[in-house]
Amino acid sequence: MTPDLRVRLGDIELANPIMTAAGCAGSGRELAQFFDIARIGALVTKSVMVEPRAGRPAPRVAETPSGMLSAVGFQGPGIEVFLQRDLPWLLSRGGRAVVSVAGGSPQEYAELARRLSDASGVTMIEVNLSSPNLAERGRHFAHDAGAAARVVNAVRAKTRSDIPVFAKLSPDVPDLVALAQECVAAGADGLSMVNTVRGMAIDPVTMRPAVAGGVGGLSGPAIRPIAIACVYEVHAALPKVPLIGMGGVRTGSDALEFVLAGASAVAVGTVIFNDPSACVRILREFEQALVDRGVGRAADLVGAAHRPPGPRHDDDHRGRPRGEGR
Amino acid sequence: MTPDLRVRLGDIELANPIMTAAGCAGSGRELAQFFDIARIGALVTKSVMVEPRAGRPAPRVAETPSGMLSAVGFQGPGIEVFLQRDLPWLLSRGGRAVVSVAGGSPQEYAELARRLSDASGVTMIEVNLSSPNLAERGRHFAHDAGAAARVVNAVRAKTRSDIPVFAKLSPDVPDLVALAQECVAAGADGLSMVNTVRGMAIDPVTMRPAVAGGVGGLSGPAIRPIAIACVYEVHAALPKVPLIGMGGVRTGSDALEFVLAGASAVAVGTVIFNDPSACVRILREFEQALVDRGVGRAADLVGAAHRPPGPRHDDDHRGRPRGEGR
Amino acid sequence: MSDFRPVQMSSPVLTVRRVDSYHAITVVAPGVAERFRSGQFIAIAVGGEQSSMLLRRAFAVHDVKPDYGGTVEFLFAVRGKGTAWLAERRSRDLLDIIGPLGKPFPLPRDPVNCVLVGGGYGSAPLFPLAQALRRRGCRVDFVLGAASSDKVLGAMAARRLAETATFTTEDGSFGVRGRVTDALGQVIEDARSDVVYTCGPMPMLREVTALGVRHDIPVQALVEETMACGTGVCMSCVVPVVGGDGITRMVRSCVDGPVFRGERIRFDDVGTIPFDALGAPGWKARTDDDYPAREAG
Amino acid sequence: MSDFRPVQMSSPVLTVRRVDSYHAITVVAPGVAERFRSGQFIAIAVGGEQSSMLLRRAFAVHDVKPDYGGTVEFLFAVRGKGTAWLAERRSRDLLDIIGPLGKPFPLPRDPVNCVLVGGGYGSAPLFPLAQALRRRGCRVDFVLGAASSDKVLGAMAARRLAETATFTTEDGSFGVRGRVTDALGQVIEDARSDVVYTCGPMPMLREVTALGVRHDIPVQALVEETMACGTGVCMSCVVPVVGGDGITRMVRSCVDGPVFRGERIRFDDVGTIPFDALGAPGWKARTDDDYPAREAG
Ligand SMILES: Cc1cc2nc3c(=O)[nH]c(=O)nc-3n(C[C@H](O)[C@H](O)[C@H](O)COP(=O)(O)OP(=O)(O)OC[C@H]3O[C@@H](n4cnc5c(N)ncnc54)[C@H](O)[C@@H]3O)c2cc1C
Ligand SMILES: Cc1cc2nc3c(=O)[nH]c(=O)nc-3n(C[C@H](O)[C@H](O)[C@H](O)COP(=O)(O)OP(=O)(O)OC[C@H]3O[C@@H](n4cnc5c(N)ncnc54)[C@H](O)[C@@H]3O)c2cc1C
Ligand SMILES: Cc1cc2nc3c(=O)[nH]c(=O)nc-3n(C[C@H](O)[C@H](O)[C@H](O)COP(=O)(O)O)c2cc1C
Ligand SMILES: Cc1cc2nc3c(=O)[nH]c(=O)nc-3n(C[C@H](O)[C@H](O)[C@H](O)COP(=O)(O)O)c2cc1C
Ligand code: FES
Ligand code: FES
Repeated sequence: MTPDLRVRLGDIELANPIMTAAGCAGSGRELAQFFDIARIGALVTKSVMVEPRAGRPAPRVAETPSGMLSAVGFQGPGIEVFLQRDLPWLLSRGGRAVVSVAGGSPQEYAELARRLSDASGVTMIEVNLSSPNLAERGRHFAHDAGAAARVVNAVRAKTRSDIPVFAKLSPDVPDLVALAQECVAAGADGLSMVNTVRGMAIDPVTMRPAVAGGVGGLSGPAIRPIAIACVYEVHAALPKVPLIGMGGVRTGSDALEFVLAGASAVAVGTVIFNDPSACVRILREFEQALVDRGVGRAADLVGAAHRPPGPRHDDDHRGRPRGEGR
Repeated sequence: MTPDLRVRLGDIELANPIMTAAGCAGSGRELAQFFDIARIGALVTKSVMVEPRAGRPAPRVAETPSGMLSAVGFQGPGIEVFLQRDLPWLLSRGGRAVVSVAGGSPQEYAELARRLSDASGVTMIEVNLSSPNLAERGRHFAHDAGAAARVVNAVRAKTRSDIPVFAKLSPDVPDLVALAQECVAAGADGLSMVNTVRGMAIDPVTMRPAVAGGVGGLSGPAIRPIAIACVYEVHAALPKVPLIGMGGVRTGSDALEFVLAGASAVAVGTVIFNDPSACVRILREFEQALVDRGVGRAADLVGAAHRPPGPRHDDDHRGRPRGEGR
Repeated sequence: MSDFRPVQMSSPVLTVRRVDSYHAITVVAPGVAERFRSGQFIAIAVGGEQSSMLLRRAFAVHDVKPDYGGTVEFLFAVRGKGTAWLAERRSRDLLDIIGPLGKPFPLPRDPVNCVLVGGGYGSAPLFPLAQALRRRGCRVDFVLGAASSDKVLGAMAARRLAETATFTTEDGSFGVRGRVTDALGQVIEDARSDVVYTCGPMPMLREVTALGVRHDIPVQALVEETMACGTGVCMSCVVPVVGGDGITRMVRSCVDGPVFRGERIRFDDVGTIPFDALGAPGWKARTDDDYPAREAG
Repeated sequence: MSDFRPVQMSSPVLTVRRVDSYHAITVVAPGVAERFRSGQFIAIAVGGEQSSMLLRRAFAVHDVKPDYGGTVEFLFAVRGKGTAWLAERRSRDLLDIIGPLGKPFPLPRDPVNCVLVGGGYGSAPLFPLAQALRRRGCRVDFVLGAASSDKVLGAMAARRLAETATFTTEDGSFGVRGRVTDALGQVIEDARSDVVYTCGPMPMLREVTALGVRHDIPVQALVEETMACGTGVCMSCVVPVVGGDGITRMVRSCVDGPVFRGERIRFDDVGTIPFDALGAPGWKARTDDDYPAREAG
């Protein structure tokens, strides 16, 4: 029996919970060389801005243990080209398009929302709050619950009512649960977690920061435990709010971990750089994990790790179920 | 020519910058089976508390990509037994003893400081601020700059003047630099950074949190970029304050990264579990790294990554010095 | 004492083979082999220098031979990422191993009757033990169990080494259908066993210990709590054990064990901190007088 | 187009050998071999499934053969953790490779005179190029340089394939003492070269390009900017390149390159965002009219 993989994110339904993470899959064109992008739950685009952006100077990335540091700086063609070239291409291949947006002010976010609402075929808007707030000397919107709420509010106001708006949060904020609550109060239909973690590396040869600009965003399996803690905590505080979990998903079992912690869908980012077919492989492994556990519906597992321990847990205390296979 | 490895931490000098991280080397007895503990800069003990502590239930640890989650809960024998049994043993082997202390109130910390000052042979006291504040429903002292400052103040007041007091900070705080400044203002002679990062894992078999109690501390190479960013930032803000850097040091090159970021000494934690001889291996590799770079004094490299880019950096822009070896 | 301390070494793999449904790896490790006493284990770093897996994996020593200065064999089932990596090793690869670790099985001074009870791969450490006991003139009986016949480890060797060898499988595919404890009582009576040695999953150790108590004979149990370092520094492998002074302590199974008197392990409290354990929340130091002497949990 | 798209495959290692001071690995990779055109590269995952190294390593294809359905050879110097791991591979190990990636060297329609200039392992992609050029009846001359003689790659093959082969070493241990650019001018004149193909470190590409400009012949330069994915999704490998429209863009060297017209690469601005690049801070969309046409950086 094939498990039912459909999941709901607010008012929309995805065929399965596996998505790409923003900025790690372009707009789908490159990955389509390796698999049929219509097969995954959705493709989340690189964050699009109003104007074209050249991004940050190279070196932009550095490898770190089980992770990477990056500072790409939102390089992209701007909303105009995105709507003319990238979105139609993605839709023509049958992809579900979640469009990530980034701006320097609530007004810019609102303009992006308006233009995406005028276009057709956008499944969801993901509001990347880890973008520098021009009015606040470049502090990220995510670091100020008030500013984040204003952005979410502006986007929700300009977005067509049938397009859900998800706010994407970063883990290094003073109080994640409070930020999550503010975003939901401001109209977010759901939350995406997590963006990259602040980090740095020094190149031991040049003796200088390894990525130009010094600080970068840490991503990949290294941060998975941080991301899981965020998803778990926010799901505990806001159990009705749909979450998209991400941060270091490498296997179907990792995706399952996010679902158990409270995510309704799971996005794959950095691991795509290692394995361009990662999303379909992870989807296959995730499905197999459900089969192995005799679980008929993926949706039933969302937040299962929060349930009071059953007899299985009790067993665990007496030496984990590792006796099983003996 | 063998490089001069001596480093200063406030008023004391260590023979070399490599130390153990608190809680990852016991009080030295187990590691002494693998190498001569007198050879490393100092041995930092497991955080000692006033009373004996049973710690947290098992499972206490889980492996994560390039890291681990732990929730040991300060299991230990209490200060009495520590002073009678552990400290004398360590000193008898010629080890430099940095004693980490943890308590539930500033008074408990103060009592520990007093008793350690009465004993002889303590090189330094490291104040572990990631301990639950009993008066604040278990919130860590490190999460509240005021509470942290009260603890540091209490410890400094009761500590013999020739023993430096270092405050150990955790990376997940709202404003690390502000906390660092508060601790220094309260009398800390230096800072140790970083303690573990909040994290969580779900066991995909039991479908429950992998570590009893849910949340644990993430450590190991996975967090190194986070730790480097903390050291770099605090050194930039407080260039005169000596720092002990830690978080995922696995090789001599990693230790060098911390020194370049601004640490005067470097502690090795989780990697000891992988390689009980890690400290001496890292010391050897670190020394070799200095030789390879023609650096005569380790102390000269402290914070070198902050210096304005020289011609070497310029070279870097034109394609890194990777042409060198061709 | 310093002669018994563990060594860390880069050991070449000599052979990799299958034993029943297990993988068996023999490494050349003279320092480990010469120090080894039965019940001790080794801890292996997995995945190489750039591995994302930092924690060592613990394995019982299944056999020690004098060849090449000293070889050590361990057996394992593929369970997770680390054992999957180990299963791919080939001869001449190097393994970073530490051993021998932990306290060995205490051996009886006199030639008494010993019954050795193993579950699954938990049987592995019982084979060098059986040899040591035989050298001391002890009678050895084996009771080995597993879920199914392919998981019963070392049936041939057991028959060769022991007076009697009884096998149990949960699915009845080999020997008696059921668990080791379904057969053990009879063996103890028939063999007039004086002591039980056992290794296997925690629930099995608990049942075997209960049986030993009922027959009034001591049980030496080798526990396998999750370990991260194997050397005593991480504090991850704790089990609540009652000391000679009647006080329960959270002891490290890697250095204070892995072998404990079964009656002293508080099986029902494994995975918890018993309220009366030394240093438990609310625990207060008591004088010896007002602390009730207790011998078993 | 779809026939040219890269494939991802688990390729068995056929042979591992040393070529001069480099390691050479040949893998069986029919899909890659049949699609390959010179100048394209492959990207390899390093360290296995539990590797802590997530980023792929890019390598030029040095040779393609029809054996076993198609084999691909690449050469490398051990530089960091990933190449150290690769150097330890043995035959029959599997490598996860993607290829062929990137845009190939454009080949001349007519049988013109081509000079191929390589620095260190940067010479590797020039050998399949030389063969392709020879098949088209082009004259091929080689100028290969390195720091020392042991790092000059493929001197024998160069002599075999080319009309002339000139070697330079910085320490003078082989051929002309100096850099490739010290010898290149003369070769261009002697051979009446019509086009330069080059690969090597960025500073060398810059000098070679400058020389090409001085001799008024086009330069095709294969750049090696730090890459993380090789497939175009990570945006790490950008280089400022002037387009046909005169606008500078930060282009991905993995998919828009790695081969570019040398004159279009803004070498002096590599590692920066030129102020006039499309989307640079302060950049404003301009009409075609008020944007000065520029052809070279
Ligand atoms: C003293 C002792 C002796 C052992 N002897 C054997 C033996 O002879 N043969 C054998 O097959 N297995 C034995 N085990 C269990 C063996 O250590 C685990 O099967 C192995 O660590 C699993 O590693 P993995 O990477 O496959 O699993 P993972 O689940 O990926 O391991 C993750 C982490 O959990 C720890 N862990 C997981 N399962 C266990 C376990 N059952 N016991 C202890 N730690 C665990 C690992 O050490 C590692 O740190 C023994 C364990 C102990 C403590
Ligand atoms: C198109 C192209 C073709 C190449 N062809 C060859 C070749 O034929 N032979 C050869 O020896 N080398 C070649 N290189 C360079 C090769 O990719 C690096 O030497 C290799 O990635 C270093 O990996 P490492 O793990 O040893 O070093 P590390 O420093 O550990 O690598 C860390 C990260 O930086 C990247 N990186 C480091 N150095 C380079 C570099 N010089 N270029 C690009 N990325 C780098 C790695 O891909 C990795 O993501 C080529 C690079 C490119 C872009
Ligand atoms: C190179 C790179 C570029 C990214 N670009 C974006 C982006 O444009 N918008 C965004 O919301 N997140 C961006 N992210 C963050 C990812 O979407 C994701 O939240 C994060 O990397 C954690 O997931 P991972 O560990 O699976 O990569 C980027 C991450 C990387 C590594
Ligand atoms: C098992 C374990 C126990 C620890 N115990 C303590 C402790 O008692 N006191 C303390 O200040 N830090 C403790 N730490 C934190 C380490 O000292 C160190 O700050 C952190 O692990 C980061 O370094 P690492 O990545 O090298 O381990 C502990 C860490 C681990 C993994
Ligand atoms: S396994 Fe680390 S203390 Fe026992
Ligand atoms: S290497 Fe990733 S885009 Fe070029």
